[in-house]
Amino acid sequence: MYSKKFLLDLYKTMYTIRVFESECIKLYRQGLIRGYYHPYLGEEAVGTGVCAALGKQDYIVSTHRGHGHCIARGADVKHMVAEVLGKETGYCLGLGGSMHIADITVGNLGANGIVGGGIPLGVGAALASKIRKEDRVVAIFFSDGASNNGVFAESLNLAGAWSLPVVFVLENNHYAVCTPVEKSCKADDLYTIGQGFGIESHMVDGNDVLEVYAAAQEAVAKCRKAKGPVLIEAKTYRHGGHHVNDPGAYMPQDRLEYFKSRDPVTLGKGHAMSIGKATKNDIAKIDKAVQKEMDEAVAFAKESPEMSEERFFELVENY
Amino acid sequence: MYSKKFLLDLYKTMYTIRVFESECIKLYRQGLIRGYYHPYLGEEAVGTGVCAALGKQDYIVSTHRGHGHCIARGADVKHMVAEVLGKETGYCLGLGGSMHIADITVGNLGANGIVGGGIPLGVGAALASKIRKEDRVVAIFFSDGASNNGVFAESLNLAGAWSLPVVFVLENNHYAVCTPVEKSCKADDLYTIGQGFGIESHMVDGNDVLEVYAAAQEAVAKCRKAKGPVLIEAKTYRHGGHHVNDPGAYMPQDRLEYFKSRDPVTLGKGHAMSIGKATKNDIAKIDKAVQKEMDEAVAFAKESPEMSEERFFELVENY
Amino acid sequence: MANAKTKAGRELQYREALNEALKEEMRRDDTVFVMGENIGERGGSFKVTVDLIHEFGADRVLDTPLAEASFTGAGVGAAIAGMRPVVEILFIDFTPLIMDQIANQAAKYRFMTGFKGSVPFVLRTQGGSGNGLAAQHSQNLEAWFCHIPGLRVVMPSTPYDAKGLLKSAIRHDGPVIFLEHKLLYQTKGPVPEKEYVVELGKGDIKREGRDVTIIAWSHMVLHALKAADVLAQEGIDAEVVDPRTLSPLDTELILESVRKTEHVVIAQEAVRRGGVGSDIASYIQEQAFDYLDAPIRIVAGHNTPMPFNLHLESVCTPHAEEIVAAAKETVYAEKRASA
Amino acid sequence: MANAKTKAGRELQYREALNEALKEEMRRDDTVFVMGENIGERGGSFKVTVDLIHEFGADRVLDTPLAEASFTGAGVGAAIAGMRPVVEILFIDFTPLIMDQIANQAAKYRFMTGFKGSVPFVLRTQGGSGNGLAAQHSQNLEAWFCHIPGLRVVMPSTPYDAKGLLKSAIRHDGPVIFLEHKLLYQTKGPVPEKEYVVELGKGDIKREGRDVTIIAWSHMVLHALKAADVLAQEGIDAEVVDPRTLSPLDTELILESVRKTEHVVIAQEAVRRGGVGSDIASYIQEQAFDYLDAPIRIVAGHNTPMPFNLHLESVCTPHAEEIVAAAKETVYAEKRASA
Ligand SMILES: Cc1ncc(C[n+]2csc(CCOP(=O)(O)OP(=O)(O)O)c2C)c(N)n1
Ligand SMILES: Cc1ncc(C[n+]2csc(CCOP(=O)(O)OP(=O)(O)O)c2C)c(N)n1
Ligand SMILES: [Mg+2]
Ligand SMILES: [Mg+2]
Repeated sequence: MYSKKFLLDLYKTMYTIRVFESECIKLYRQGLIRGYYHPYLGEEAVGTGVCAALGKQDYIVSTHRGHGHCIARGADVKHMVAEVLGKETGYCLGLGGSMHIADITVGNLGANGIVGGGIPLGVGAALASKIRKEDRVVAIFFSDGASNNGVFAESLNLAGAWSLPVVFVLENNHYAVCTPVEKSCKADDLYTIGQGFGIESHMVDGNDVLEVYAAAQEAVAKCRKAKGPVLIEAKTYRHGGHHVNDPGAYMPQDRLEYFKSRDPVTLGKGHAMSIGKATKNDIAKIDKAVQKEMDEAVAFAKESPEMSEERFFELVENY
Repeated sequence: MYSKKFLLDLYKTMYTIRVFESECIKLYRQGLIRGYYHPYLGEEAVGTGVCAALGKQDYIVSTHRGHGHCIARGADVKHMVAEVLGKETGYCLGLGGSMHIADITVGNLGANGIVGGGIPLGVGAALASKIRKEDRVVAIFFSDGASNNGVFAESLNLAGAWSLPVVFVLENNHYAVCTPVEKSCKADDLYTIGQGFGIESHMVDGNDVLEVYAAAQEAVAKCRKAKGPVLIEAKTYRHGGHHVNDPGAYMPQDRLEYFKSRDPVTLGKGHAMSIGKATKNDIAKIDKAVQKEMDEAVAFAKESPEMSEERFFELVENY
Repeated sequence: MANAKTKAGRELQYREALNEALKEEMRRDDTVFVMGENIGERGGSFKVTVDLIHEFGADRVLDTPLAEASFTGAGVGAAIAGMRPVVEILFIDFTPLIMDQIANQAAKYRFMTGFKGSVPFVLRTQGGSGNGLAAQHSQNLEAWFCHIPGLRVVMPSTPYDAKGLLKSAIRHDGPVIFLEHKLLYQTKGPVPEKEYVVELGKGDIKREGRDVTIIAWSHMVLHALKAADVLAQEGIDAEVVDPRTLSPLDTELILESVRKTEHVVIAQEAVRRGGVGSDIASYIQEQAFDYLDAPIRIVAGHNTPMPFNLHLESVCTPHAEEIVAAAKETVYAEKRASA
Repeated sequence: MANAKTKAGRELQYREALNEALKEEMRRDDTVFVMGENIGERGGSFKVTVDLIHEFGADRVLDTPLAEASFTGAGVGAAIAGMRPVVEILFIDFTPLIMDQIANQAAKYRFMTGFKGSVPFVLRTQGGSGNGLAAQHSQNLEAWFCHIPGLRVVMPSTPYDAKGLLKSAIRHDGPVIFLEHKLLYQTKGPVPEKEYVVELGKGDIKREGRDVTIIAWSHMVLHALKAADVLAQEGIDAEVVDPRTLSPLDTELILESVRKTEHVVIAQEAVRRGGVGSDIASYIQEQAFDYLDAPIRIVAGHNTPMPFNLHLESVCTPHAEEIVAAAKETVYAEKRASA
């Protein structure tokens, strides 16, 4: 049912995220990236599957762990690397950095340094769509930690009360920093929170891009028919600690192994080859192209200038 | 199973609330009470049934519609009237008023002018009980409007994650000011919100004091065995508008009639007479005593002094 | 002076002027919409939004659930997506619930996105002590908003200013905090029939005078004008300056007045510590140091939560008398000094 | 001077001093407990709570869900019920989420209950710009808390003060906002082995001088001391006053210094508009008007959100150089005036 091209595109997106994070971690370790850096490694299938189900006019709302969403939504890695390096050629002119990366031109309303802070923004974008009778759906990404926060419940309820076209994408990676989800919520699964508010809610394997895609596609279709919102809980797992400097020693080795054995990038490659009949060569070509694009992006970002003080003061005058 | 005395006590409490509100509405109309005044008329069975299930050591957390909770928890109406009149003999020396009435000596942690604002305070009192290994349960009152607020979901989840001895009492009177509950939440009932967070949740007829009592008693018992929290949704209805100055014209006449036909005070009287074999004379004695106490309370409050400026500045020095 | 422009016109209540501003802007621009608690059929607790639902329908006049943080955030998100929402929070006392969405999201979004996003968002709310509403319904929190770069903060004192400034606020491309006062809603004043706006950031001389500058905003302007009348009887000619917008502040207008009168009283309803009055005083002493011959006096609310008891509420809220006393002190202090 | 008392003692890091204060108070009083995000095994992101869980167990060292408003409120409720909670919010930038519980509940509870309830509650958090943490992790919001009657606001600059003040904060019977700085955690200073407390509301002269008073708190004290060294080389003898507690403010200590030096620079990391510096300046000009021969200068953060780019972050944050420049301006302004 899925075409080879489609499956390879999914793979390419996931692999791009994988390479982006790996390269940036190196840059971080070299001291070239400052501040916090939260890699999306291990969660690539969620952002990729959801964004594949969206149309051009749609919006996404991202999180502090947002590079994957940004790439899946079609950002140019050149401007992403530049941003995390604080360069003027970055998406936010180097003023935002990793935690605030946004690309409004393609409908990515941005990452957020406040966990949960973006959720109501997404609800508002959906409200705008409804008022203007446009056909835009908003996919709001957030994780288990954010699901403890009141702003999530409020937003869910608000979207429900107003039947807004929102797909709530709960990326349950089982941790908020080092706090395991079992310690922060009594419910066995988190999608039941949506049900409690009367909202259609599903759970999927967040490491399988096709499962995520199928659920997202259905949810998006419902939203377009004014049958939203829909909540999707995607179970997944980080491949490392909370941020680059966190070794994640608290993550039980066997669970980590389990999730790594179901690595979303590898699974996606498998789908492309088994369902899409892609060849090793197809994959190798993609891998090479992705790596090249990334190398170029890093070079571009490194060479890019920082914003001058003059330009800065010009910009912020009367802010 | 319920003794005559017990049933008459319940009736007496409910009738006291009824008389208190009725007399204070008169005082309000005379211009003697200022600010907002939110009567508990029609909801008497909820506070009464819940408080009857609590022990002396337990706490309650009240709301802006808090006179009923306060009375049910054993307050002296003298100091209540004095408070809503702004007199120094009031529970809060006249500094709090209706929206802040509290009686900490009997474990009423107070009303709140911020809808939902008291919910986490109650969770904290329960946490204190758990840390000190005391046997205190906290009953937190709030209504459907507050259930839209994030602080409710957060608190519910927190109490769940920590297995705190909290009974969440959702007084669903179907309105937040004039906004009907159907417009503010997609779920048919509100107790399902608790279930979504993995918390034991029930629904009861909030106009029947015995139904409320039974559910509360069971919930309190669970909390004492560290099996809390428990959420109880009690369906009820105001007998008038949101506050004294709101005629409540938006409340459909037939629904109001229906709920008035199931008036909690009348139902409670019926229970005392049918189950408890109380006589008309028993009831009449109570009615008379309640009215007398109230008349005395009004006289006391009217005669009481206001706080002097001197005393005030003394008190607030270094606040 | 605004009043000069509008004499002989019709009079409207402050709340009617606001209502008219909303209607006009909603007609002019269909991206403008309003939301808040019970603002539809009920028209809001202070009746600012009456009838809007009949003209513009429930799609553009939204009654919200009791979820301040997220409906405010939804307003911010709608603004980012190209709408011009006007969100009502019933009491400024409830804004502590929405400060993340205001201070971290709305105020910073444009900056954080490298000036690519914009947030044409208006928050309307009201504050101040009134009629026994006690500690959680009587606050003045404008200082919080002024401290956050990226926000405009507006506090009109007259129906004329209220209408003109609300229209400007709605047309402004960034977030504007529009603060009304519960005791002003029923006050009346001239409002021309003809379309007009009042520019953000421009103060207004509400009364000209030579001897002392009284700086006041929102409801305190009324007390300041009363004080000026009393002072006039004693031969002190007070100038009443109403900044109208607190951020950005019309420092030019203020400094001009101060250079003329050389005496300053600032009257704010908010408590003294951390109030906007301190800010204004600190600018004046910095910029007009050599003009001042007596300290700037700040008349402000008493440093406590607001008591419920009516008399004590009044004791905690500044009135014309305190302004008069402060003005006399500063003027006579100087007289003594020069004597 | 605090330093004088402690010379020749051991040195601790600021974070170690805080950790020790928590341990000592938790040992002394078993109603004291701590809660926050990842403060147990992980010991908190800034390592202030390390090891507490091993000594005091998970009942008194609580890792919370990511629900700032309600776990803060739970702290307030526990305090009302007789405990002495110390709640950690990871960044002051997240306090906009908890302001209802702080400003409307904790700060007002005692007052609203007619002085019958009490709220012995400490909120620990940290602010300031650091190392490229950008707009939502670099703010200084002490002014918000100072504006709310009922709160004590503490901002220690040294390990000695941090420990002594945290102990006092925990013992205080009302809510205390205890504000740390991300760049101070690893700074070292003398901390006696012997038990001591630093009283709330008492400032400290961090360096004595005759020519100009530099008022600074938290991390800015370090810049002020550096500035004083530079000024000394130019023959200007600066006194550095650290209020330590911003509310209540030790106005006596400040005024005494001002009366001596007659020149004032206030250095705050927060943005200028609405900052505590304005407040302090407004008091000084009111109380010591006749002592001032030049305007009080306020050195403050640039009026924007914090940029991510490191160089621009530094540009937006005040340093010793700006303090030096301001001090020279005020001193020379006076010299010019008297010449
Ligand atoms: C409101 C808020 N609280 C706390 C933090 C600090 N913090 C940053 S990420 C994080 C964990 C978030 O967990 P989760 O929502 O599960 O997202 P994940 O990191 O798993 O993607 C925390 C506590 C924050 N940035 N914002
Ligand atoms: C946070 C907050 N938002 C709004 C209000 C204004 N207000 C006071 S009572 C009320 C309705 C509350 O509805 P509900 O929780 O159902 O309580 P009920 O009045 O039905 O008892 C509103 C909106 C408030 N006091 N606090
Ligand atoms: Mg997570
Ligand atoms: Mg209700």
